[in-house]
Amino acid sequence: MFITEYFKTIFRSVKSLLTGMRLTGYYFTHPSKTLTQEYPDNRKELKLADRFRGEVVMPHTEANEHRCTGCQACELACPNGTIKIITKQEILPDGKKKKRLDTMIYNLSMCTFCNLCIVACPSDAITMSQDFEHSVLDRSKLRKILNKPDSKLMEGVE
Amino acid sequence: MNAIPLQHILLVSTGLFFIGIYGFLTRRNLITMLMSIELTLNSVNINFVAFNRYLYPTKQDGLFFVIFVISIAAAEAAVAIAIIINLYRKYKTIDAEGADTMRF
Amino acid sequence: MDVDDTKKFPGLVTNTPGGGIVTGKLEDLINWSRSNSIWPLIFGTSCCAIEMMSAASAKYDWSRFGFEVARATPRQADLIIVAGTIVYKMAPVLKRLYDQMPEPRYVIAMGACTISGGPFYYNNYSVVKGVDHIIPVDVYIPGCPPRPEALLHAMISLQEKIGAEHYFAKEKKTSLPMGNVRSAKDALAKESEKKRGI
Amino acid sequence: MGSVSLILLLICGLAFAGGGIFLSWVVAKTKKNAVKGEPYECGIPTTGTSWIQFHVGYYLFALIFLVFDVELVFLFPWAVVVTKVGWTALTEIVIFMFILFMGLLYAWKKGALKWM
Amino acid sequence: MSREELKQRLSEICPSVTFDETGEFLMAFFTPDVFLTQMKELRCATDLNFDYLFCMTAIDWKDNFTAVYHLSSTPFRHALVVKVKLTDKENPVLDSVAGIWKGANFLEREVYDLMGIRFNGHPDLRRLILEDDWIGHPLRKDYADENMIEL
Amino acid sequence: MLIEEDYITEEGDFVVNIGPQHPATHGVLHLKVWLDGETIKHIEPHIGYIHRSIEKMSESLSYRQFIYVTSRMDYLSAHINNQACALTVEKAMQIEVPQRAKVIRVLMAELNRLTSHMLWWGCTGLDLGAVSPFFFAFREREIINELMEDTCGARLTMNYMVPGGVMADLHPDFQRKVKEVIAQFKVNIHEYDQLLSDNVIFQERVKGVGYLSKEDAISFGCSGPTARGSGISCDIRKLYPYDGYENLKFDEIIEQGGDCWARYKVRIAEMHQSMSIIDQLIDNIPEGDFQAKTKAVLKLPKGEFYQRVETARGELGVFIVSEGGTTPYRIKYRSPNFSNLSALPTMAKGCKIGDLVAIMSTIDLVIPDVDR
Amino acid sequence: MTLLYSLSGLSYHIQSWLTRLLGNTMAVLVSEMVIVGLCLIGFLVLLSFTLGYMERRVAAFMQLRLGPNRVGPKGTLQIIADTIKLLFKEGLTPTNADKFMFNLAPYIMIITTMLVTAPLAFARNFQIWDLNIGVFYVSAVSSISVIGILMAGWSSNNKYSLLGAMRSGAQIVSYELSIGLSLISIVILTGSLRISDIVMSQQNGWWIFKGHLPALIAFVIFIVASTAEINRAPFDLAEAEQELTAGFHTEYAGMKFAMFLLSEYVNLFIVSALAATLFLGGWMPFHIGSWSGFNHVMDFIPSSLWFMGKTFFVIFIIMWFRWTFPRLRVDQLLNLEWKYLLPISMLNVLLMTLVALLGWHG
Amino acid sequence: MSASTVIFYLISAFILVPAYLAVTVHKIFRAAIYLLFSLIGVASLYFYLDNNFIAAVQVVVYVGGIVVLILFSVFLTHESGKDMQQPVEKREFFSAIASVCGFFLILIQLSLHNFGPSATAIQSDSIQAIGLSLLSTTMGGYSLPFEVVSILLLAAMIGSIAIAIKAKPEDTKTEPAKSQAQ
Ligand code: SF4
Ligand code: SF4
Ligand code: SF4
Repeated sequence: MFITEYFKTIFRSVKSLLTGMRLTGYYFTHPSKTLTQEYPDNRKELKLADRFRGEVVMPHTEANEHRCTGCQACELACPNGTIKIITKQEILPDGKKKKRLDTMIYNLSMCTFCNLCIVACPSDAITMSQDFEHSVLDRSKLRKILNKPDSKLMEGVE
Repeated sequence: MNAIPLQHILLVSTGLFFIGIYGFLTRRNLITMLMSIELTLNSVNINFVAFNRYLYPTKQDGLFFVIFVISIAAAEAAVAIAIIINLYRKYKTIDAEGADTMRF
Repeated sequence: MDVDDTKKFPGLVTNTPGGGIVTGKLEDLINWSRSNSIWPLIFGTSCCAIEMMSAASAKYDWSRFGFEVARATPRQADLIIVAGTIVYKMAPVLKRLYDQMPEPRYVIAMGACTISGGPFYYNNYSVVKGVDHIIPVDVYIPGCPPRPEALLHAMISLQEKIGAEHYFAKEKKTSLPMGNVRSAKDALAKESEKKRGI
Repeated sequence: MGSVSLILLLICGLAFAGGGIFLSWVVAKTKKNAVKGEPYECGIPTTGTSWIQFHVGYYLFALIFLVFDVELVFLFPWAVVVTKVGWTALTEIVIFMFILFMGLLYAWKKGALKWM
Repeated sequence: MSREELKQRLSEICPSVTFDETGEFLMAFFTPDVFLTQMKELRCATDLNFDYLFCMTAIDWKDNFTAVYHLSSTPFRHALVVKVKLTDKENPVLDSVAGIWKGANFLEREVYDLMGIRFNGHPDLRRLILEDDWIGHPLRKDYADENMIEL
Repeated sequence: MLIEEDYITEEGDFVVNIGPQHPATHGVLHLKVWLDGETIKHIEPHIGYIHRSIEKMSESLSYRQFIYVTSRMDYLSAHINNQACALTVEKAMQIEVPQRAKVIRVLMAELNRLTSHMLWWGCTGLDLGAVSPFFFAFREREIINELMEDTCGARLTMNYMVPGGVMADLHPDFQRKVKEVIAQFKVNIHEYDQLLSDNVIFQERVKGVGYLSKEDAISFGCSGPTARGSGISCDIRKLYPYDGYENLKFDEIIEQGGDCWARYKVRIAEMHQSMSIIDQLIDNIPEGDFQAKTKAVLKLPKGEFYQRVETARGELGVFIVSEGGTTPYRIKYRSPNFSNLSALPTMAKGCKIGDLVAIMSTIDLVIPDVDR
Repeated sequence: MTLLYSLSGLSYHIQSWLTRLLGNTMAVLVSEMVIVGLCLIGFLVLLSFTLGYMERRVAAFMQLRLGPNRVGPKGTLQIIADTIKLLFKEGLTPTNADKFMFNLAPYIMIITTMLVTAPLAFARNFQIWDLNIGVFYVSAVSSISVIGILMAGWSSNNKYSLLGAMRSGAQIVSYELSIGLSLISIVILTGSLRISDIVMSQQNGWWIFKGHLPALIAFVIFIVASTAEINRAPFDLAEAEQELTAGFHTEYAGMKFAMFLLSEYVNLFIVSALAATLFLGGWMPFHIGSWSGFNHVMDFIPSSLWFMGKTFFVIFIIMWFRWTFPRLRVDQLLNLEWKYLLPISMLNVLLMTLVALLGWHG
Repeated sequence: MSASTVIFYLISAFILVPAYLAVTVHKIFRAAIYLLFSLIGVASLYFYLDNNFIAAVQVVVYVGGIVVLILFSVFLTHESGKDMQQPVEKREFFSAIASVCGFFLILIQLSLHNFGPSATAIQSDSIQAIGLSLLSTTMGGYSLPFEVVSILLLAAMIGSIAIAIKAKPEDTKTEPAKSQAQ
């Protein structure tokens, strides 16, 4: 019948609407279900995944030593030219000339955090840090030099 | 409230009436002509209300006339616009001059 | 090249959760209101836009700062978050949208693509190498894509930047001229020539 | 109070909107550029005029509304006195409504209630 | 239809067809002149019924352009790669199959846009992806652009 | 001829541009819409506003490098895109992938499919004017994203799958967390029904809207849920199984309706299927290597290689033409969205503007995947 | 709200003082204008602030998040920041727009909403103008706002705007009928259109309880129809973001846009207040039959609080709708009105007449 | 001059000026808006005369109904942003003369006629009275016109729907033809 069908439709629709409202109403009355993590206030507790790829860094020891041999494997592996290795010739104590890292330029603004450089590095000289708060007002600040001034190659790394 | 003489209200309504008439005579667009008619009807309504208010405040007949006039104006506007739309679709114009030459 | 500088957290907002209501001067009031009510234009082109959506989602919830009133029309927006790659075909659109925004307006460049072309810098014929060739950018967020938190961080930096502005002073903010895309491309080519040496 | 309050409200509204817009006009900075005043259409220049001709469907809705609006005008005084007048009022309004409901059914059947 | 049957059947349609069986799919080389009718046959013949054009592209070889059509049939599940060599490197032209597979409309526009192969009989052959005033066809090997920076 | 006559603008037509910056176009699709009142007479999709020349770029990237750009194509199924590339390279070089890596890949792909569908669901709600679904959808999505981050190091564009396996082993917490989130989602997915699927307004909005016939769907080369909503069996995981899908029990969801409602139902059901796949695998991750031994520099043999996978949106094909070098000679991504988009004008013809939004959201377009 | 209540006394004092000073007419004019005007503006602005804040928080809690909580204590100053921001935002007028109409539209919206507040009874004896056609007046004047929307949409010279305006034109006029009819079903019971009479008639029970089924139906229809009338989701087609970006106010910026926002919130308040007045007893306290103790306690709560409480309850329901439901399509929206709500409310009026004539309404 | 008088003249101006603009402006949309203002002015005059009910009716039907209808029809038939064709100057001139003459004629009549003393009684609760006489079936009651109005409205509705829809087949005829061609 048209009329019964008409009212049935109304009834069914109202019911479905009420189901939806019950759900939102439930969450409205249960503020404990809130998921929000208040970011800038939780900076202290904020724990990112260990593997989170935030930025390529070159760890230095306290003696200002790093592990980079300047082999340029990372530069080759990087798909978009983010890393630039500048090497210099260094004369070793035994008189041999050896290629050494001079500067490692890392252009944060271009990095895609693909991890390929880290995988490629034979001497584990670079890793990813968990830092993500990089925003700057000036683009030129994003170009970084990873090796600290006057840092040296760690002993025993070839 | 009654500081306003009836004549003044009638003056306003007369003014409105002739503005309507003027519009009706000068406009060539059917919709604006319809609008002029509405103005004219309104001036009549003002008169009804004013007379009722000033001369027979205990009765409602003036008011009823106004209500009916308004109802009829609504009906009239509806039909008139339907016709205008129809004309427009046929002749792509709602110019009254253009409508003169139309063949029905 | 000072790493520590970028590490410094934009402090004002964190220190006083009230956002610093004390308004000694009118200018403070103005800056306070403007920095706390930044309505972004919905403008996400690709992957970064998803992280932008995440920033709006319940976990990060940028509505806490009053940013949630994302407007679909540039007329009512204060900020464009350029989230995603901008290609030459899109550049005039972005430019037009930026131009159609009423003053004052801000731009956040989100992601490597918008800063420099990022992953699409080399061997690429269609990507604009840095959105700041088209419109002036206020805050850059590197990352591909940046985390939602990084976006919030950038928004806070922007708040701080606005807070330090002098509203009634004459400001010099020039928008780069851009006639048609072709000529812009020529200009860009020259610039990128210069930057090639990374 | 009477109709004076209407004038008051009118002035209120005028003052409020006017004041706000004027103040904003005074203090807000403006900067002109070539495309700022162009209509917004997702960043694409518009094609054709924006003032175009619409479909008859809109008119039909307004029309049916108008008819029922007039009905409403009669219903209000009726509703005020219906308990006083009693059953005659009910019969009169049933006839009245029925006639108009016929109109609605007609429009429904004719497809005038379909949105184009 | 197995690969051998397919080969058999194709040779019937087009005597001049040559095959290449190195790949995962059977590859058939057609010639541009009667290309359209053969494609129609592939689509319409009830035992072939290649109704699903799932990939279409073109390759810029040194001496020719090769248009590649990946076809399969939803009822029979057999697949075929049709290739057409266009030797005119200056002005490659091929018949459009947009009338056979609706999806080809966009695919051909894309190929035209990026590769510069013109499709005869395409209803609306314009650039699809790049701006209308773009110069050149970027997927060609000799494409050069002042904005393309080599790594 | 199958081609519809090209629409010729009549005088007085109302032409509206929707997009490239428009909340409903999910990115930068530009639709030129010819309207009659509110009814759509004709649609012309204009794409290319996010064309990032990925195919050209890939030609100069090595076989290890080119994978990362594909994460940016269909960024919602980044894993699956990466998987497709890895599979192609493996197929060409006949690398045998360890069992563990295969399982990890499938797990990740299905998780990725889940997140993608969740996002789609939220956006569908958003497009149809319900804001809350968006937030509900992001609830589990965020957890899965976190989980991805644990293992892969990134939330969206993971670049986790490499030729020969995966880049890193699973995070120790992975299994536990996956079980948790799946258990939670199994409960919460009913909220999806309460909020949207059963809602009468929503059903009215999608039922019978945007009809795509089976023939048209095939002819346009549609795939994925869009095609399966029209009754076509086209799930690559079933038809051309890869990475061990052949050993898994799951259903290919096919709906005959062809309208938005059918496509909606397909996706919702696919979420259930993905969960069941994850259930089957999560306790049975074999031990072993996560990566096959491969050379540092990959060189594909001369030839043409085509690999298809089922992304969240349909069939992704990677077509590599190799000259034997370290970089592809020509690479072509057959993206599902491209074909699905080309069917949009047919679907939307005669619908209202409001329907257009519903149609677009149920095709679930990712425009960078269309443009590449 | 108690502030408002005491203001009525205050205004009386000032008025008498002015009368002595200026003579009757002028005094009335000046005192009325200045005091009530300022009060009203202040009240409405405060109201829209509250509603704006409330809306965002309600939405947030329904969506598992917190909502604005950083600007001011618990984020209460968020809306104020927004308003000041809008004030300092450039209010541009598109070049090709019909400038006069474009700038006029916000005024029309604001003035209309202002005018509608006249007969609302905010508390016992606190009303701006208790005119004899109360509810009819409200439904009449509020219909002007559709003109404002049409004007805004047309004059913007923007396609989305025009489409949005046309949609809302058809929508608002349609739903006005259902509102009118559900008003009428209550008027049948009260026998008066005067708001104060309507409130008084609910002294011993609110109409939603006393009016049996028809009153309930009328209430539901009123809520649904008024949600549509004020263009709120799920009926916000005029500004359907996903379809028409921002609908009729796409081109409005700065303060002019703020006026639309403000009028939206005030309209929300007005319809809720009307619903509270008609169905929930306005400022009448909640009484239960013969529990005099309970009734006394209830009487103790100020009437303005009752009124506001009820109004905010209705507002909450309307917000609840907004954050739960998807948006209807245009034709469905009109179907709902013409094929469901209108016939049902016509029937409902007859039903109500029966109830009234049989004397069931006590 | 009391405030009341001032208000009256303001209202008069608010009626007449927009009315004049409504019949003279060049843009049809604007004309409709001016008409709207004039009608609102008339409504406020009714308010001023304490005929609230009539005023509300005026607003409901004229402002909320007829003007909206006119606006829609403007959208329907016109490129509403364009200027309308202007009347011939000669005709404008003569119409003006005729109107002004008529106006003065009536002015003279008005000033000559004495309407007698204005009654001062205030109408009591007019809406009740209106309702009662609307429903009364006795002499002087309006129940018959009331029912007749419903029939009139029905007729108007059916008539205008029929007229407005009539042209549609012609419009849509091209569509099926097109689809057949495919
Ligand atoms: S993470 Fe990737 S993009 Fe960044 S420097 Fe390393 S290889 Fe290059
Ligand atoms: S970082 Fe590693 S790969 Fe790069 S140059 Fe240094 S040692 Fe070589
Ligand atoms: S920066 Fe990375 S994530 Fe962002 S748009 Fe570019 S490629 Fe996508």
